[in-house]
Amino acid sequence: MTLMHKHTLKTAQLIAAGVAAMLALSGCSAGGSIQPEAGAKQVKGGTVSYGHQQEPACVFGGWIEQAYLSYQVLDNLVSLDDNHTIVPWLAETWQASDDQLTWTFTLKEGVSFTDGTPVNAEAIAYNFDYWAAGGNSTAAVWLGGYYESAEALDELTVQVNLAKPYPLFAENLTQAYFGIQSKQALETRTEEENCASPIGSGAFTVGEWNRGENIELLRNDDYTSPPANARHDGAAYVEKVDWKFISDATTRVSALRAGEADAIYDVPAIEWAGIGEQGYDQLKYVTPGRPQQISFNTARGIFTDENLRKAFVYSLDRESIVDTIGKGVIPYEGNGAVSRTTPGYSEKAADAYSFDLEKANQLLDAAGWTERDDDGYRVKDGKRLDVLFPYSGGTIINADGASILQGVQQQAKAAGFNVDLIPIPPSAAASGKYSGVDGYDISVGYWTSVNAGIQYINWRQNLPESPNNWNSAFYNDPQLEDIIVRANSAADLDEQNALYAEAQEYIADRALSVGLYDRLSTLAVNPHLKDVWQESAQGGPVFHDAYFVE
Amino acid sequence: MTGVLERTVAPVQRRRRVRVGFLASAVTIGVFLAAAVTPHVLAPSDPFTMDFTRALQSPSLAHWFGTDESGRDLFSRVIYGARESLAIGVGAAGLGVLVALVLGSIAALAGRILAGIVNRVIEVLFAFPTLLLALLLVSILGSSPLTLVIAVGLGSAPGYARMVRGQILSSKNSGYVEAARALGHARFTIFRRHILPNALRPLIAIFTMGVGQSIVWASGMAFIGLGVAPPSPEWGALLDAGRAYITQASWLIVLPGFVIVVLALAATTLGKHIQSSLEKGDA
Amino acid sequence: MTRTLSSRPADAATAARRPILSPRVRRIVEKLVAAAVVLWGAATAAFLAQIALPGDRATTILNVRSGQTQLRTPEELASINAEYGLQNPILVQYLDYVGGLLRGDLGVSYQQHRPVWGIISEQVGATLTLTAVTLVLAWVLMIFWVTLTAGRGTKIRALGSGVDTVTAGLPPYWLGILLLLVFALGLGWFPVIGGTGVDGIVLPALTLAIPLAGFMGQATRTEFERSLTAPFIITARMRGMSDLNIRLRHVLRHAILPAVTLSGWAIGATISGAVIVESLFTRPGIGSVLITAVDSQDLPVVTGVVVLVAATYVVANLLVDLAYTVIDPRMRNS
Amino acid sequence: MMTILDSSVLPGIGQGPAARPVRLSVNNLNVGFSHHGTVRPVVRNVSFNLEEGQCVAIVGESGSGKSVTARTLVGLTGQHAVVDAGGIRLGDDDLTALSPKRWRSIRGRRIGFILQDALVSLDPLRPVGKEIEEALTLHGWGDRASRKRKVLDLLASVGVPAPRNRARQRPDELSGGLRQRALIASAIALDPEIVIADEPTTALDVTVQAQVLLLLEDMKRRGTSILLISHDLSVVAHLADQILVMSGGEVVEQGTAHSILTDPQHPYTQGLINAVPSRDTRGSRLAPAREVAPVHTAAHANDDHAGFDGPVLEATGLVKHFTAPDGSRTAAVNDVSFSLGRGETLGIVGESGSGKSTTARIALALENADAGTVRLLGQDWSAIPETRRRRLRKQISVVYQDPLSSFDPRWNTERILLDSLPAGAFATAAQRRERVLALLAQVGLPDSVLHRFPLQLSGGQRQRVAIARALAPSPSIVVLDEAVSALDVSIQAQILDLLVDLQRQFGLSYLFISHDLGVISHMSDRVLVMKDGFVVESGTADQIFTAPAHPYTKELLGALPTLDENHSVSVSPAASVPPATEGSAP
Repeated sequence: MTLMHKHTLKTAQLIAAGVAAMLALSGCSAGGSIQPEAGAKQVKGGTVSYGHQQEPACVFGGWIEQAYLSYQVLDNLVSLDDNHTIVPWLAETWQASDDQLTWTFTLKEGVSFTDGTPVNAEAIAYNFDYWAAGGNSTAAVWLGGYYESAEALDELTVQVNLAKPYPLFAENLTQAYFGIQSKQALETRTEEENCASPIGSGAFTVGEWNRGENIELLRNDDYTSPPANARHDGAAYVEKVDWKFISDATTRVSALRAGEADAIYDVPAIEWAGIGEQGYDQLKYVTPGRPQQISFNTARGIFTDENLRKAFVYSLDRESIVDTIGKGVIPYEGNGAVSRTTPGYSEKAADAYSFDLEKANQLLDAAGWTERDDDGYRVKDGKRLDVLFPYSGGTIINADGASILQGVQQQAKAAGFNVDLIPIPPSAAASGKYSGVDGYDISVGYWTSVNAGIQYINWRQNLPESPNNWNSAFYNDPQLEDIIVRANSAADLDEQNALYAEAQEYIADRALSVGLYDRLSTLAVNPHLKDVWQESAQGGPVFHDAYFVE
Repeated sequence: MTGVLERTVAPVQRRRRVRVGFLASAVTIGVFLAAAVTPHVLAPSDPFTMDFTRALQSPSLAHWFGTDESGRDLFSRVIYGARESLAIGVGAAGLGVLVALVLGSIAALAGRILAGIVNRVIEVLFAFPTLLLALLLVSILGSSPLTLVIAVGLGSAPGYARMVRGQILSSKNSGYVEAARALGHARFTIFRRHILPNALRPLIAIFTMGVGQSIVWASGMAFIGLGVAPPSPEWGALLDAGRAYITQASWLIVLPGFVIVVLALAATTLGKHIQSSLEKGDA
Repeated sequence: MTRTLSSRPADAATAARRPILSPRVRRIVEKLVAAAVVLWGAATAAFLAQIALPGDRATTILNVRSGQTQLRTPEELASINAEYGLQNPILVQYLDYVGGLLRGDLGVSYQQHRPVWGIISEQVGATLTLTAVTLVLAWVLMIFWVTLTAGRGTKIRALGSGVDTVTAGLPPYWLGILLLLVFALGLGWFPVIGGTGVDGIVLPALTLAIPLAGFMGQATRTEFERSLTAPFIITARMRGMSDLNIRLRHVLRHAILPAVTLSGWAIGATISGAVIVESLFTRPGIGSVLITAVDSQDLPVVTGVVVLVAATYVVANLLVDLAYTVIDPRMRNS
Repeated sequence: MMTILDSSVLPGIGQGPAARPVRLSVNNLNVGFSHHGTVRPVVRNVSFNLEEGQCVAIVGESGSGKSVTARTLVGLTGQHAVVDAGGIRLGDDDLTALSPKRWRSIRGRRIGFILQDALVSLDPLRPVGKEIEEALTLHGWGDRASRKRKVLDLLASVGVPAPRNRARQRPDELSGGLRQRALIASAIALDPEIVIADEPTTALDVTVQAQVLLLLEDMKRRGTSILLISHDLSVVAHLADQILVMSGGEVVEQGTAHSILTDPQHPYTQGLINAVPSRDTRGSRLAPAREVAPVHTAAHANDDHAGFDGPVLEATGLVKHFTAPDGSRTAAVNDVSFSLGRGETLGIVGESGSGKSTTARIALALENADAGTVRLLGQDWSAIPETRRRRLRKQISVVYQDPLSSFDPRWNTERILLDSLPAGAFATAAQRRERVLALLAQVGLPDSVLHRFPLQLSGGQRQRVAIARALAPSPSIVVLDEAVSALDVSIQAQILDLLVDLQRQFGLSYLFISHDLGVISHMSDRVLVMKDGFVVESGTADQIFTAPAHPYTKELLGALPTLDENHSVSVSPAASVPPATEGSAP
């Protein structure tokens, strides 16, 4: 035995050493002076090679990966700036009626889509209907229950009619799900064409799409409609963005180091520090909205009992797990409803629970889960304390996330929970196999949003007449819904935030959902490429202002 | 004087070397089996307990294979992983051989029509991408060792099936079968006494080699996300988990992979030895 | 008493009753039919397997389009069900599908909204190139190594076959990672992102070629050493032929048949093999297409790929048969 | 005894025509194979001279070291060989110290080499023309065009008709005779002064063998020196001037062909000569007498059919067709009839493809005839279903040419024999075992072989076990299909003797199939001569061998080499220059 160990070990270490040496080599080659010397001047044009992670089937759609992509091609009515204020984009001005039910947007003049047709009120109105009809599934969800109709008052004025007051309406429109497309294109072109290369008025147009490899974004030379928070007017500086799809995180980082990519998306925590030391610019955006959180199935199974939910939460030292795996890059998030960057975020809700194994055990004993089996799992009248915990690996939960969940599993074990951690293959996940009330005891996931209004989507009751499958806790509580609806409709910002906070604390008190970590959108950029920034609605990269220096 | 003679092929006298290789591989397999049966004896620590203070330590005397992102001792995980990995390997190879035996013998012995059908089935199995088979199975059964066993087993079955068919046919047309017929033995007796055993013997070798290959395959599946669910220390899962750290902690993937290679090598060598000794006919 | 027969002309002895179809034609027809059966079988298997997938297909389509994993309301699903006829009974769907196949129509992707033919023809190039390069590399490596080490002194032979065994047992992805670490990340000789560039294909091809070479080496070596002892080889030596000449001119041809078979198998198995290197070296290709399609239950694409793979397999086999008769003409009539 | 190694007094000097120049002289050659340090000698003290236009033959059984000797002379003994010689001289060149390069320049150019059956000795994948041309190319003979021409000339010179077509065909497409000629052509392409022929006629049909021997004789007449290696004295008898008899690596006797054949000194040589079966040896023993095993007639009780006195096996009008790969159907057996009486031996002789083995398989009901019937002990045999046949099967058993393949490799002798005992014939295990031991005794094998596996037995022992197995069910008839063809002549002699003894003891009837007229004439009471599926002639052995009626029979007999070195084989004009049709594959 030992003999063989030594052997394996030696050879293994040899290999490891060899590899290490190679890496050292690479370190030097990439680690040198990548910084441009001071006062390096801007060069015209050029192609940005950008390494993104996942490749959507279509450019425009309800998936955040699509939002990031379509943002380059489509303009929205309004944009969100760093101070979280709504600024003009295609719409110069906008206002809501006093009853908050009708919104009018006045458009910039002389803007036209890249197919030559004008960006006019008619087109805007058409887009609203298009989204609501499912043209963008996520936009449809945002509009659901509020949107009634949109009409062109004149060439440049469009009026949107809502069913309920919706102060956050404009704010929500800053998400790329609400990118404006050419009416003509939507009407006349095939679904395939609109999928592969939507026609907007954006800074870039879709060039060639080599599926599985990259998608070319070509500069729109006649670009006249950058958002107010853009850093310059007119067409983008760079001629082209080579939007590569590199699913493997390490490969992305290596590509950046090897100079094969000027910028990459989603830097794994383990690489973050090193990248920084090597002098790459690092952008980090904590997406507002629902953080990576776990919500309990309150309709079926053990977690219908509030005390067991609490026991589970107390058994976790979420902060230490996240800090270790997250290497201090991924921020711990205690709040289960919204992330720290969301307006109306409640610290109180975030701090509601901290690691307390004592309490966890007390609660469990009290609940009658007194015995333990040989593996240390709690048992009650012959039934083991099993927790069904499926998660969609790869897509919603990345590698770091998976490690964190394993941490959760380990810590919950100490309290006697047997957490059955099941990575769901994408097809099964998408099929909703694990999304039903029998699908899980705990579900994990995030939902980016520009404001706490997300709670309306996640916590509105799931009723036969108005189903809401996004209520992942299966928690039907008119009281909670009422708080959220009032918040959504509150005209005054402070009042609104207060109500949102109340909702978060309501959720925390009942341990319906607790946070794990904030979802990040990170970028690493070669310093020779300047002025790449992350838009504030969802943290996608913006290349309109980007330029190279040498 | 030999020197002046042009060298030609030596009479085959590999025996002693084979013995050496055989011994080495047998010992290796033995060690892995031991690990599978009594991991707690061999593993320095528990494969699941996390120690965040010890995350991502490179190989050292304390941690021969280093530690992973959660501070788990990789060597212990490899040891504990042996059980599941070997089980998968054995199971898959077993299933493959079993299916192959059924298909192969029908294809070789049945009437023209039935044999024809079965041959087509084998062809289709061949033509059907193993990857897809695995993907679908995982979607249906979820990712578990069993899924891997079925996927890899069925994937390797057609290849074995052809071998079995060949074996049975050659045995069916062999002199000793004719001799048995001449002695007036009944068809089934002949099948039971001669054809089947003679077809089965090479399967022992095929199976042994198959175990190694299956483990390699299975871990490959894990690598494209079809593996056993973490935190299981199954080797494929280890590789998959290590992938995220190849630049910062290459040992997480290099060492488990190396272990797989060693096992595969041992299994193949063992299988080859069995094969050659079978060909030599010493029962 | 002696009884004799006047010997008859030989042709009388051979009562030549020729069958209707000439055997060559018959063999070809049989092959074609078999090929068709394989294609049909594979396609059907793929279709049924996907019908057996858990969950509702319409829901999946919708969720994949929005990156969600929720259950959906009938209202949401209605349009999709209508669009793709998912509410029809399975049999109808199957017949539609097979009908399409016969018309050479593989259908339209649920996710990309474009004909499956387009998707495949766009991606197959990369995969086939990879396969081709892999095969060439594997053959070069294998022939070089076997000719060098087979049938030499005991030690060299042990080394030779040892290397075969080790390489044959290398997990491709693991090998790939080592290659990537050392030659792309470390030495920077090759790009990290393989892409479809020329320099980008070396590492992926090597990753697949090395184990394949090992496999073929194992098979070839045995035959090689057997042939080396064959009488006709001795005859050649007696003619004064040099050892290297003999190995290359005579022995090799006798030894490579098993390797040819393996190559055929390798072509068929590319898809499964390629996907690993595709994801590792971020190459486009059928493998990735297949995975994405299965993940999104994009049935037309999946079945389309299966048909493609099956076709490749069939063609590969025909090529192998052809190669056989070229290498060993005796096989023409058998 | 024959170990005077001063080449000057070597036999051959002063004999035959005036002394001719010595082309090759081998002086005190020793060869051994080293295996893990220890050297195992395989050739000891071999010395001889080969003169221009002379033929020296080395005769011996397998393992006698004759082939090793031959290969040493071209430096292809193998890397584990240790060669030590007083001297090997080719003309003026010393062959004991040559670089590989020099060796290659000698092989093919100065020493030609002919191996047995061209089917395996020529590259089966290449046209014979290419093979012959290769010999020329290797030694840089002429240019491409002239080489092509030379190839055709060579083929013509060895009596290959239509060389242009033949050159394009592969060995398997040529008849045995033609391909062997092609092989010879490739060996003499560069007109070497010496040709070494190692078993050049083994595995060839007797008529083909005759053609090859004539060819060699012709070469010899034209001045080529020939070193002929063979296990068969009768083959070398008329061609050799000198004969070396080798056994166990030693030259046991050496001298002129005449002295060796007419007045052998060494008992081994005598044994070898006596062992050759022929018409004259009928009834006499071939091998030095060995103690005959106690007879177990009781065990061989066969009462159930003892009363029956008709022909034990009777075949009438057998026809069997086979479908060739190209779809055509050929009759392998055509209207064959025969009958076999109790205690009688019926020999079926014919060359490969004559249908004799198929006839045997039909007789055994292992093959179903397309037409005709076989009756066994007066009962339906071929007509009835297998299930009903089984009851009768114990009456007729078989011994094959290659016993190894007819044994299940997993079974040892004991299991093989136990398995062959008729079911239910013996009540207890003890009885069964006793019977097995009895069978071993009958075939003259020690009990020690019981636990050996086929691979661990010698060729002779295997054939004895095969015979024991055939005897186990106490059959009335034993079919012997080329049963002794694969054996060395001395072993063959023992087995033939054994068969004769057993026949006497048990009144067995033999259906004896062989291509070897010698063996047939030694064994048979009556003979069937087959060609192309037909019985061309049948009658008593004496009639067939003394007064053959059919031309083909005559041709066979003429082609049969005998120990009488004056009688050189004759080849019917039909065979010497084969008909054009013979070349093309069926």
